[in-house]
Amino acid sequence: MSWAGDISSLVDFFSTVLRLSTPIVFAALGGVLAERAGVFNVSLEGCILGGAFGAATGAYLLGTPVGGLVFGILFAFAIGCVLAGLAVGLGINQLVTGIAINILVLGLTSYLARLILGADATSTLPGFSPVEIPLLSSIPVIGPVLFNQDPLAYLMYLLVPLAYWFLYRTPWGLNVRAIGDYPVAADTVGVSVPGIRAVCVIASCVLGGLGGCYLVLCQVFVFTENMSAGKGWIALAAVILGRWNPALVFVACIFFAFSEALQLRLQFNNPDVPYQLFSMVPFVASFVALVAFAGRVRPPAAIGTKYVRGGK
Amino acid sequence: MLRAIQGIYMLRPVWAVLLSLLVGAGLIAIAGVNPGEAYAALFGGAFLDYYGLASTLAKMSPILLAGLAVIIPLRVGLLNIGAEGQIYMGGLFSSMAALLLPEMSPFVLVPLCVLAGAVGGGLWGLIPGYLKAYRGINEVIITILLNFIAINLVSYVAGGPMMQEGAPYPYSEEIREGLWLPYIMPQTDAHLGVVVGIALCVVAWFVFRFTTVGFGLGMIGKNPAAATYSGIRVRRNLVAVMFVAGAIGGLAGTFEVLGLKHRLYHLFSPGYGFDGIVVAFLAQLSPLMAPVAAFFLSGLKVGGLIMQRAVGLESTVVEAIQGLVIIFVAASLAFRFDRGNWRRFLERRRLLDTGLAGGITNNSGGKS
Amino acid sequence: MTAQGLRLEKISKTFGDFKALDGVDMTVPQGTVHAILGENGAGKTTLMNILYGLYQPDGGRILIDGVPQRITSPRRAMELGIGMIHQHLMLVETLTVVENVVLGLLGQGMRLSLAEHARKLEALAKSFGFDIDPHQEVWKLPMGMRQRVEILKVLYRDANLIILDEPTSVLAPSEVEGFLEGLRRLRAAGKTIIFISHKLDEVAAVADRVTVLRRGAVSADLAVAGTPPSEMARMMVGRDVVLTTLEKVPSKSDEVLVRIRDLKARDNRGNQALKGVSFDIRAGEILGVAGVDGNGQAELAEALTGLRQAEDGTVELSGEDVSAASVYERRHRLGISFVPEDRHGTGLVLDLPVYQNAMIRDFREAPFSSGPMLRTASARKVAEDWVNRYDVRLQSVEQPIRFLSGGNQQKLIFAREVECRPRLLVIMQPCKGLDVGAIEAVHRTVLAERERGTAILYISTELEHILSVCDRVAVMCAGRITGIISPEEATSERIGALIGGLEEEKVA
Amino acid sequence: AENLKVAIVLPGVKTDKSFNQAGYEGVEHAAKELGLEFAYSEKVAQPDQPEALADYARRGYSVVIGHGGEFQDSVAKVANRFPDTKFVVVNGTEPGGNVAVMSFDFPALGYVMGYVAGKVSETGKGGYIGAQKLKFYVDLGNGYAKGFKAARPDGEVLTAWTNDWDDVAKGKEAALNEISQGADVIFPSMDNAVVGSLQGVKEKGKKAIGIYYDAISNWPDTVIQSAIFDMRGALLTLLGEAKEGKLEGKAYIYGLETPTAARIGTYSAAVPAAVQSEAAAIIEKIKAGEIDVH
Ligand SMILES: Nc1ncnc2c1ncn2[C@@H]1O[C@H](COP(=O)(O)OP(=O)(O)OP(=O)(O)O)[C@@H](O)[C@H]1O
Ligand SMILES: Nc1ncnc2c1ncn2[C@@H]1O[C@H](COP(=O)(O)OP(=O)(O)OP(=O)(O)O)[C@@H](O)[C@H]1O
Ligand SMILES: [Mg+2]
Ligand SMILES: [Mg+2]
Repeated sequence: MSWAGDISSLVDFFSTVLRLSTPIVFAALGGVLAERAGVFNVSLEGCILGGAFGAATGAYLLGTPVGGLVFGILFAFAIGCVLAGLAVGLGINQLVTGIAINILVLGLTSYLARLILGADATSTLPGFSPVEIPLLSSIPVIGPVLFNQDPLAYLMYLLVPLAYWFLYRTPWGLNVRAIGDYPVAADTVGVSVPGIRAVCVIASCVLGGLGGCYLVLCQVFVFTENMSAGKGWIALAAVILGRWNPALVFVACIFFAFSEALQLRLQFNNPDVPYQLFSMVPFVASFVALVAFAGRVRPPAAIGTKYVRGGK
Repeated sequence: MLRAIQGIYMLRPVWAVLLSLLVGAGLIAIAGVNPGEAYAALFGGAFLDYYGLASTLAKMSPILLAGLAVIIPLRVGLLNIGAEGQIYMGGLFSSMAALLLPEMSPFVLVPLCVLAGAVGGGLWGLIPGYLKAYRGINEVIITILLNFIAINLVSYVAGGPMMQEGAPYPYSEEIREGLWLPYIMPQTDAHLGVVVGIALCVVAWFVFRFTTVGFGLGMIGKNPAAATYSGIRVRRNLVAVMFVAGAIGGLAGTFEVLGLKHRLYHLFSPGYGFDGIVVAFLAQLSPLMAPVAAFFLSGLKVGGLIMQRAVGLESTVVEAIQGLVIIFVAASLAFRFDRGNWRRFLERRRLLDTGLAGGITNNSGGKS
Repeated sequence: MTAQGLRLEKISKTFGDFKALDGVDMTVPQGTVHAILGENGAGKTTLMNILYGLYQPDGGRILIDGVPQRITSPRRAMELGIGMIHQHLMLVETLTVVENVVLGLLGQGMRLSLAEHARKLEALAKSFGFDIDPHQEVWKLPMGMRQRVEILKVLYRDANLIILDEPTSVLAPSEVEGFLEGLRRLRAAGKTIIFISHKLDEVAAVADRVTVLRRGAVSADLAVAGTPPSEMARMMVGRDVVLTTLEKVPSKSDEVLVRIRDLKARDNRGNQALKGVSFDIRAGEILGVAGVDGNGQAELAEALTGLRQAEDGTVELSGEDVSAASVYERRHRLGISFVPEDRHGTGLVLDLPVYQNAMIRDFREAPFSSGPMLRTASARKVAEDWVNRYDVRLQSVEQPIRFLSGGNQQKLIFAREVECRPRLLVIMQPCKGLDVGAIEAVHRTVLAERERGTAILYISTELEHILSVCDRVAVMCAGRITGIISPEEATSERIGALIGGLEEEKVA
Repeated sequence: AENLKVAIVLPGVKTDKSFNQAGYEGVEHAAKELGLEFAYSEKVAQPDQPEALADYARRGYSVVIGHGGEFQDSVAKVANRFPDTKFVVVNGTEPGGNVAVMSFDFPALGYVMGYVAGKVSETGKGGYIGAQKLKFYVDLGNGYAKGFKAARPDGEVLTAWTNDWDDVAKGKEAALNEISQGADVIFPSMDNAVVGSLQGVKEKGKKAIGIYYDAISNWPDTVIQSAIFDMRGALLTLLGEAKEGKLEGKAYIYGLETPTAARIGTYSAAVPAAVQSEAAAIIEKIKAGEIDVH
């Protein structure tokens, strides 16, 4: 293909991949954390949207991207508390809670955005600008793609290994993995199932919120209603495609973003092929990858179920 | 006393709705509208008004069928997030049948179109069913992916090969009137779909409750190892169930096309598949409760739109209230009534009261 | 009041309308081994769960070293120095052995030092005579091995008061010996141990005192020394129990009903678990299969019943090769019945009521259904009849079977698998966790089937049971049958050698 | 006479800074100017559209507007149930009876924008981004491409369809992609997602064409000209006729000859004065029918 030959075009392409994947990676890491603890976090979609709204509001009111980040995290944190209270505390069905929260967040953010941002909604908000890392950024192709990024992208680089380390190398991670699989066993050795689940769910929502923050503060610098546009669902799919393992999930997100970027590219070279067919590419590619490479993938066994102590 | 508590308990979804509306009233008031008026429009409009009720029933058709498409596999242990995609495939296949098959008597052609829609949805359900049963691939991710694929496929067909010449929007030619589903309320959009949906719910209930097939399926859902042990062919049944569920989802799409829009539109389902998940859990996986839950949810959606029109409320408020209501109702249903606990609680109170009356508190329980 | 040790006063607990514990008093002095005996469903586990903070009592109090304590959670119990081995394994199957052991361990800081823990764990295991691989994932382990992990998990925590709820139910005799020796060492080190077991000889061997529970209340509390096991059994059940041999009429038929030749199969991990097994069973004969758990017994049973695809070899029933038959065909046309090892996971659907569990095997046939329709009323009637005849203790056949005690669940499975008049009955670990009364009932059922002319394959790790009911004993080791002998010739040395895989004998 | 009551049914949210917002503000504006009573419903999904139209008709609204081509069919169905109500389909194609359709001369404005873009472009490549291939947006894109080539016979216009009206991130990626292909004047025509495209163009320091309103006010360094399809003007004219009872079942198409409804916006300094006057001449020729923009 013509674009492949040209370095700057290649850099652009991989930058696109990275940009498209970052919010999904954040959300998917959140998904891993919640699902590993046994909670199906369908409300990631709402968390992304809520984070985006919070980021926009914070940046608008305080005038700095850091203010936006703080507000975004707080808003997602609040969503996390609601989800944790309802799905973990009260044990309401996780799917219903998640879907209802999505509806609620969609309504509420739009409502509040109209109230707070109002007429200023179109103007560009303050955001993060890319920070170039000396030396590293001068590596050909990889350098400008990976090391000339905004702070949130660097945060993402950090979070992936951190999540892996947390899950597989710390006692807390062990607790989380045990709870997601067989909560009774964890409970009988004194691990607080609802406590850890709640923490994981809230952290998961905050991660989703970071994805939203990235959208607003690093990518487009405005808030628009329903700007999460299905990314939460894609993150959920990536969690499963990556077998609940942070590193593989990261690869799955990159894979997904890659096919998305590729389909956008391919459109130009083939203007006669209907664009809807290209829109399918990322999904068909994931489907094929799943069928080709996934063996029997076992989700955390206790996912979706409420834990009640006692009973035989 | 116990009976009174039980009575209050039985009505808990009602209390939940009232409570959520109270919270919602705050939002409405901030938006500068009288909440009483707004709610009167919502409920009066959705359930008491002739046209509003018709709208509710028209909306109930896809929501109920999607709900059933989630309930049936869930009782067999599979989570079908893919009702949305199955709806699209149902719509696609049935409209292709209606537009492409040669002219013949509606008595033959209508069932053929419906069948085509069911098969379309069924095949879309068969894929995750097969992959789950024979390849062990998680059905949740497959159904999510298939949703996106189906939506784009319909967009392509409705905006490409089947698009009406010069149409301002991606939709197909109109299906001729002879193939439309009959209306059940004159002068409205309420069509036969909802009746079929309710009938299928009754059938599903009957099968699960009274037949050996249903018993076997229920066993797979509750303990697949035991089902294998009892000689049930688990894999085959999983595939079959996903086909049936997909077919029911396909019917939802079919009826949207043949009953309501009479064309294949792109993006014709605004997330009915996901409403189906909500219905399934609100109905607590009971096919008989599904119509009630679907009626309620459709009423809430239609009422929300009516509320917008009647008192000029923004859609954002309406959406927020819908989210609240669903959360509250789900919360109330999750709340379990334990007779024993209540009885012991009342008993302890009685002991305490008599103890206090007698001047001594000799609580034999002695819990510190 | 004892200053040191544990004291329970007037503990009671109600589940719904059912009084599981009714004013239980018990005293366990520091540094003793205290046994609790009782029928299935007597409330032993419930009492221990209360002590471990899993349940809250409805009344009564718990004193530890003389101080009243509220134990609100297992974490609190651990803080009080209490450790517990649960009757049902509490292992996370996807985690490795060492991960299971360090799960929830306090004072680990931020780093998971698995290698270090694994080393310590191996040393501990060795001191109890257990041989385990700390880095193996639990789902890959056979049941006996898992039970060892469960034991090690508690010992590793260095608890002061150790509760053992049926810790030895699937251990081999040699392992039990090492384990009991370990308990004595713990006692010598000043630990307090509460030991629940249905195996009276174990109790007699290690316990100082015993508390007997009947229907949620204490029926006796006495010193072990000087109390013969038969006396303990009588106090548990409330009547005399036949503990040793049941009288057997000699087998009548010479017809070889089941002929198995060179059967091979792989286990779940794909390892060769059956390496060519051959034997015959005559009509009206009980063939026992002894051996340490995990030597191919489960695969053998599954291959016979069709739940596992055999790789090679033949299974003949009355001369017909049935190797290719489906599970359904084997169960219905060929009359193979199966009492599985894992009654919760395979044999029952715990959420279904008792009468529906009664129809799991034959729900597609009369009297449970006619044509496509279930006949619920007649199923209830059949279930009630079985419940009466097999003495299944329950409140109603509408009760979810989850709430029956293990022995009663087992009796219902037996009723179901036997009432269909099978030709071949495959039984696996039928007495796991059963009290002496229930074991007797199960064995009577097995012998009655033998009487009827059924060929029976009786797989168990309990050598004593096998010797008391079987006509011939096959010993399995590493996927092979190392010998088939008659119970009379079965000296413990001979069996021990066979179990160890030492002796190869001509297949009968 | 009593007040004329007007209702508009919007398929999206009224704050999308684009098509839906324009419709909402158009009706609002016209209602204020003409003293009408008005109501709106936003985010009405396809299955609910017929009922929304019918309900307004039942509630006594004498003009009911379906905002978007997807209402064509619903209106056709509902209209014969309410012969006394006038229905308007924005971007509709089939007028008749009590159904009027209203739209803009998309190709003409597209042509002018394309001409300006072609003159400003340094690379000779323009970019057009649409969400979905709806007739009018295809027309707009074709007009743009034709105008671009008229200004630069060797030029070329890249076209991308994102398949999403509101996904800002995708809008941005589409723009960046076209830019990396060498396009330097981008014309995005989605809803919310336009913002993303403009953002991308701004970052890369390229130029863009605004749509619906004079976008230069928000993007002073980026937007060089805007295709203003002024719903306010258009609806004011249309509803003015309705108020006088003159609304007919025909097509109302507003083009360059009705500048209150369709016109060009403010030029940025990046467009040389010579180009501006050439464009003005082009507009006159189009009005006179001397250029075929289709
Ligand atoms: N023992 C086995 N080892 C490996 N794969 C197996 C085994 N048994 C069955 N399979 C695989 O599982 C699939 C289903 O087998 P089978 O033909 O028995 O299906 P079924 O009868 O529809 O399902 P079931 O027997 O579970 O009710 C086959 O494709 C086969 O590859
Ligand atoms: N969560 C529960 N809900 C209802 N009933 C229960 C529950 N747990 C136990 N039971 C009932 O309480 C009684 C005592 O059960 P428990 O498990 O303590 O018996 P056990 O003495 O340990 O028996 P086994 O020897 O079979 O282990 C049984 O009848 C059982 O059915
Ligand atoms: Mg089979
Ligand atoms: Mg017990």
